[in-house]
Amino acid sequence: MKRIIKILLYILIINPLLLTSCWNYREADNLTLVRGLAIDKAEDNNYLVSAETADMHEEGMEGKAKSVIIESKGETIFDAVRNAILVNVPRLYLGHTTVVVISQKLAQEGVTPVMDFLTRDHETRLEMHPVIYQGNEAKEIFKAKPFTAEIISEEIRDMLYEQKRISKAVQVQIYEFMECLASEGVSGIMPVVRLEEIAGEKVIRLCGTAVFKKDKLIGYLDEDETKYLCFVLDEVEGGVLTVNVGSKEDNGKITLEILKSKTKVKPSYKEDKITIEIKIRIRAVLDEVRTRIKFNDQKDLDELAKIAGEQLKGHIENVIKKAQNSNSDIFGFGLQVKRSLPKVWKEKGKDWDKLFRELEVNIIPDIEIVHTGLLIKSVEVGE
Amino acid sequence: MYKEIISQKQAIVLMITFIIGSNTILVMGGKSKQDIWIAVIFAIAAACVLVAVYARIAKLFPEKHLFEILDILFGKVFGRIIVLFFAWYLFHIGAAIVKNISEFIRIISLDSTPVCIISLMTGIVIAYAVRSGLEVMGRLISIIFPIWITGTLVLTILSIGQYDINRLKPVLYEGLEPVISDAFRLFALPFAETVVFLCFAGSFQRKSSPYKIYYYSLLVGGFYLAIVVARTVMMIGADNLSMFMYPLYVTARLIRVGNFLEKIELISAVLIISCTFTKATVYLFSFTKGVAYLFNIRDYHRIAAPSVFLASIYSIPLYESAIEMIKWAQDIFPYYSIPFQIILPVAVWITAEIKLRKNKNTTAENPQNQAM
Amino acid sequence: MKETQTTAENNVNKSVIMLKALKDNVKQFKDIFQNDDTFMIRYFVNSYQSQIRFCLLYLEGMIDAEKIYNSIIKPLIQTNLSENKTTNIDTIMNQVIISHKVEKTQDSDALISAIIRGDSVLLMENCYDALIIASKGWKSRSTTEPEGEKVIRGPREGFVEPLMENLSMIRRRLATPDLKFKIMHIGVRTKTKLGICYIDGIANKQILGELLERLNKVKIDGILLSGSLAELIQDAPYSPFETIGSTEKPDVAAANLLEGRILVIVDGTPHVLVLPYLLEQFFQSDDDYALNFYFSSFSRMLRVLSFILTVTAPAIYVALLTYHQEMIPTPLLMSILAARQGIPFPTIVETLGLILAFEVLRETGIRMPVSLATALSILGALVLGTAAVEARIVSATVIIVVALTGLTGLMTQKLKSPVVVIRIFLTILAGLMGIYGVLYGIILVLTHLCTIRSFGVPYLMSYTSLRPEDLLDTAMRTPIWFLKKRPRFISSSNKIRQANRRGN
Amino acid sequence: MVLTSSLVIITALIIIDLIPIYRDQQWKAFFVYCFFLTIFLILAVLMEYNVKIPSPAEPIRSIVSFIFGFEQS
Repeated sequence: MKRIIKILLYILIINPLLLTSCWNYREADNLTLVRGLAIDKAEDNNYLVSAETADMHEEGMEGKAKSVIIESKGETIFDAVRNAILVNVPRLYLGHTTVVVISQKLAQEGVTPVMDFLTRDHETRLEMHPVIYQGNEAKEIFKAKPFTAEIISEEIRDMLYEQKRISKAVQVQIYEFMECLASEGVSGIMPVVRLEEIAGEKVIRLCGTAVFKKDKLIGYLDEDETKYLCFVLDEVEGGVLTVNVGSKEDNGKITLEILKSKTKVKPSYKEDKITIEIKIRIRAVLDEVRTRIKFNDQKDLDELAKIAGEQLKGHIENVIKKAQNSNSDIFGFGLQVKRSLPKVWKEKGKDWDKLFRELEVNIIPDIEIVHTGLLIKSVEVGE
Repeated sequence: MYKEIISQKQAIVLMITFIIGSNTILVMGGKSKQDIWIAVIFAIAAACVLVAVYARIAKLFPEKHLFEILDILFGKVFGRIIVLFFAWYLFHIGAAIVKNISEFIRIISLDSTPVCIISLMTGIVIAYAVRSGLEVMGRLISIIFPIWITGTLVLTILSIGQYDINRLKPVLYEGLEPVISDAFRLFALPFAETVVFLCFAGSFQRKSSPYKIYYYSLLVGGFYLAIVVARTVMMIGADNLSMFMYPLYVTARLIRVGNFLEKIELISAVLIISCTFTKATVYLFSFTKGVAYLFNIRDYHRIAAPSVFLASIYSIPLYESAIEMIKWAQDIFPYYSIPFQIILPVAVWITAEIKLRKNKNTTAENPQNQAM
Repeated sequence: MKETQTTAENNVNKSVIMLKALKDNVKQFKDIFQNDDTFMIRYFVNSYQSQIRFCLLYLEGMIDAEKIYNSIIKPLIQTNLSENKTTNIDTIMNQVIISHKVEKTQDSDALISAIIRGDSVLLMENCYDALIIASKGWKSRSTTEPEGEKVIRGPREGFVEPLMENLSMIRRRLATPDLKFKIMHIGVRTKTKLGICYIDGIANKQILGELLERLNKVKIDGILLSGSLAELIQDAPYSPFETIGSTEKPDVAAANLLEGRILVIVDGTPHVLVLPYLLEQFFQSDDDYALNFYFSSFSRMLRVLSFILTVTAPAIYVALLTYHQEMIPTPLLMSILAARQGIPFPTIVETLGLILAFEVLRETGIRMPVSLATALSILGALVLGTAAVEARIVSATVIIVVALTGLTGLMTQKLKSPVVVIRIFLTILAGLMGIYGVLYGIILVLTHLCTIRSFGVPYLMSYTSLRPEDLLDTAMRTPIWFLKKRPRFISSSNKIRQANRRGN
Repeated sequence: MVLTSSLVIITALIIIDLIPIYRDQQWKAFFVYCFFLTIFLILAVLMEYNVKIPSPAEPIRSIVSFIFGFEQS
């Protein structure tokens, strides 16, 4: 009896110890920490994936990260990611990826395969930021010289976070883009980066928005247009509004700083026609006056607000025109129609493409200038 | 063997967790898209009717569990046959929930671990809980529940900035039809499953009311589910909801507060698993009780461990893949459960009413049966 | 089991049959205490009646010489017994001996154990009876503040080894005739004295009955420590959790009595057993009731939190670092990675090894003379820790994690045995299945905690009843006037502990 | 893998559960226990050798579709 128990105990205790082989147990130091991915399409229809990894090394008592670029090729994106093992020993670990740079060429062909990979894999994260690279090959982006962070991907992410203050780029995450892809009546957008040369060094610059139709890239908006797009999307959290005043020759410009902006998009249906009404309410302060015109009392400010509103309206109309021309509903007007006028959408939703082209958009800006800064008068130059 | 008793509060908490249970894994998506929360509310309304039958049965036979009731009403032989079928149902669904848990764990992170290890580990935990008996289960759930509630509240509060109420629009875009078909599924999946509780309704505290237990937990659990699906839709949109395999888990992945608090989905995974674990425990507990009753074993704790392990190993070949599992739960399960969730309880109820009325006429007094 | 029976029989064989002749009787005692040099035999004669011979038997070292001199020998020699014609043992007992406790007996067991316990036995010529005269006297430790249960505000008195002194310390605090002491002897050889102490009308009779039943079942050679008795009578003997508590402070003991608990005091141990003992009591401190309730609630929550932390911290660290790297914030992961560069061991081995090293340090710290403590802390913390990090044997993060574990573990000292077991158990599970292993482990531990009972009272009673009033004195410490009722199950009928608010 | 871990569990169960049942002479429980353990073991062996174990999912699916007469979506 005792002997049997001894044998049983042996099986019970020794076996589990032998069984605890690796499975998913992986040492963190056997992983290559990927911070950013750049995805290109090579000539032979294969994918070229460049991963920016953080190589950890210790300097004195503190750890430092160094950016190391690993390139690999494969028939699919995941194949390419795994093929990196051939180049670099530890496998690429995508759990900490923040930015995915997609080349312009690939985006023009369609981003569905990229999106599928990024959402299906359990390692990759849905809150990554997809970015379109305006240029030849996306991997070039990692050749840039970062200013603040050691790692370029982190720099791009920080830039995307920081731009909130100026609202000149959109901040999109994978799942939001996926939602745009899946639902009808809205087209996807992504921020765009490109390399620029400053003082002999290549640096990254955010430059506007990429416009998609379905999953294909069809065009770009520049920074200013992006700002007006943000007004429609109600994503403005700050930034400036320049107003031209006076005559053209005078070239007088007044800058308003936006404190708060709220946009309401309201579609209406009358007499077999869909109209979109956009109400933009902005609270701003007077920040810089580059003109001789004086603002000395409330009436002047009201006047200025009116002018600013008119100009804002004009700019936004231009952006909408541009979108209508390329037939891509980046503003989600269709979705708005579907949400507030489901019956109409059911009838007309099928040919929204056509309707969008001729959509009538009413913009009602309402700008309130809260205060004029520290000066109650404009700077007066003694004449 | 002394009689096990759980208090009314513990029973309510157990049932709430049971209702929420695997629905946190097997969401629910489906045809009704952004109207899914309406489907949940419809399902609650429908379940309210059926639950009245369950509670009535529990009230009519205090201190008796379903198997004994079947015996009293349908006789030794026929009653046992029904018990056999019912035990199979409990075993099957219990195994399926173990499969849910192990597939969930496997897909979200332990992808190269053999699934049998995960299943058997789950089996160990459930077996220990079942073996310790109902009272322990009642106590265990009253510890897990507050933790679970706090966790869920924290997750909800943290994600509140990412809600967009516009994603719930348009309401009833496709009409009522898909909503009702989803409501039918939701009715069968969490709400009507509470029929399992009849297997140990006899252990409810004497002074507690089965009506209270059933309705409290149905309403709290149900509305919680409605809020959860609405929350999920508000966060990721209806299209993403039907695309992702585990939408609830995905929403937790997206939570970000400032630049420092992110990637807290593991908390969500832990909450989901502990909830589903409770459901599996309830099912396999009832199964063990059924088997013990079939073989006239007075002390069901004795055979708890092998019954649970049998279910946990049988869960491995039950479905080929997670997709099949989810499809099965959505398409087949509601129909498969009709005999057990609707026909059987209703039959029991009608027979019981008739028999008791007859008894009343003959013996005129029977304090237990006059309780209602 | 068999062994104890034979020893019991041996004892029975060695008995004294009281005879008439003094010499014969003394000889029998001599036989029993042969080879014992402390056994003293003192013959003496009354100075007036030289034919009345006495013999006093005692063990040297156990008696108070003063008492024997003043109350036994002096009166026996100096009293004029001749005045009394019928001098017998009764007159001596009633009229001569000046002692508070005299007993006449022929029972050999009683006589022998009286000698062993430090009383003296007086034999008289031509008499079948003997007198047991109380003469105990030995030095015991003075009461000091117990090291294990230090308080900021509160009595500094602590229990000492002798049973009776401990009983008196309790009695002094509870001046009620309802306070009952029940004396028992346990251990076939040691015959250790036990005092069972409870308040009649508050303590639960069922628990008391259960306790007596269990004590009667104990058949053992000897009990020297209250801890080993606790192990013999507690529920869930295989559990790492203790279901019988202990305290060294009379005020804590009195408070427990007032809650309806029962004390078992073992002679020779200053640690008084408290039962039924529930998990929440590990997190309560004497100080809580003396300090402001906001502060005590906070520190009580801190204790619960640190218990959770000390049990789970290494497991979660291992799980996160080896299974769920995506969960760690990127900058933190990067610094962990940098620290782990060049470490030869896998994380799990590293963590387990360091936990073990920490336990070694702790154990040495307890067993070591105080004068070496500084040397140990320098050696352990400074030399070993720093050198190990510098030499790249362990990473700095593991050291931080294990140090945190150790620190939080010190907060709930009394729980250290389950803490160590569960901590290692969870860490291994974390290495097996990541955070899911930890979760499963925690559920297993919780289930186990729900299973165990202490004398019929569920171990987690107040946490699991889902009644808000049960949490008033567990998760937090509400002001004392909120605690109107005694804990359920523990006390029997008398539930209300105070009148309305604040002594109205 | 299945077999080894199952064997570990079976051994543990025998030590913890089955021997006490045998001692208490609860024969009904003992036989049910052994019966379940045997099925458990058989399943484990079959799985170890990659034998396909019939799942009730498919038959139930066909029965349900037969009774309610709907097409698979």
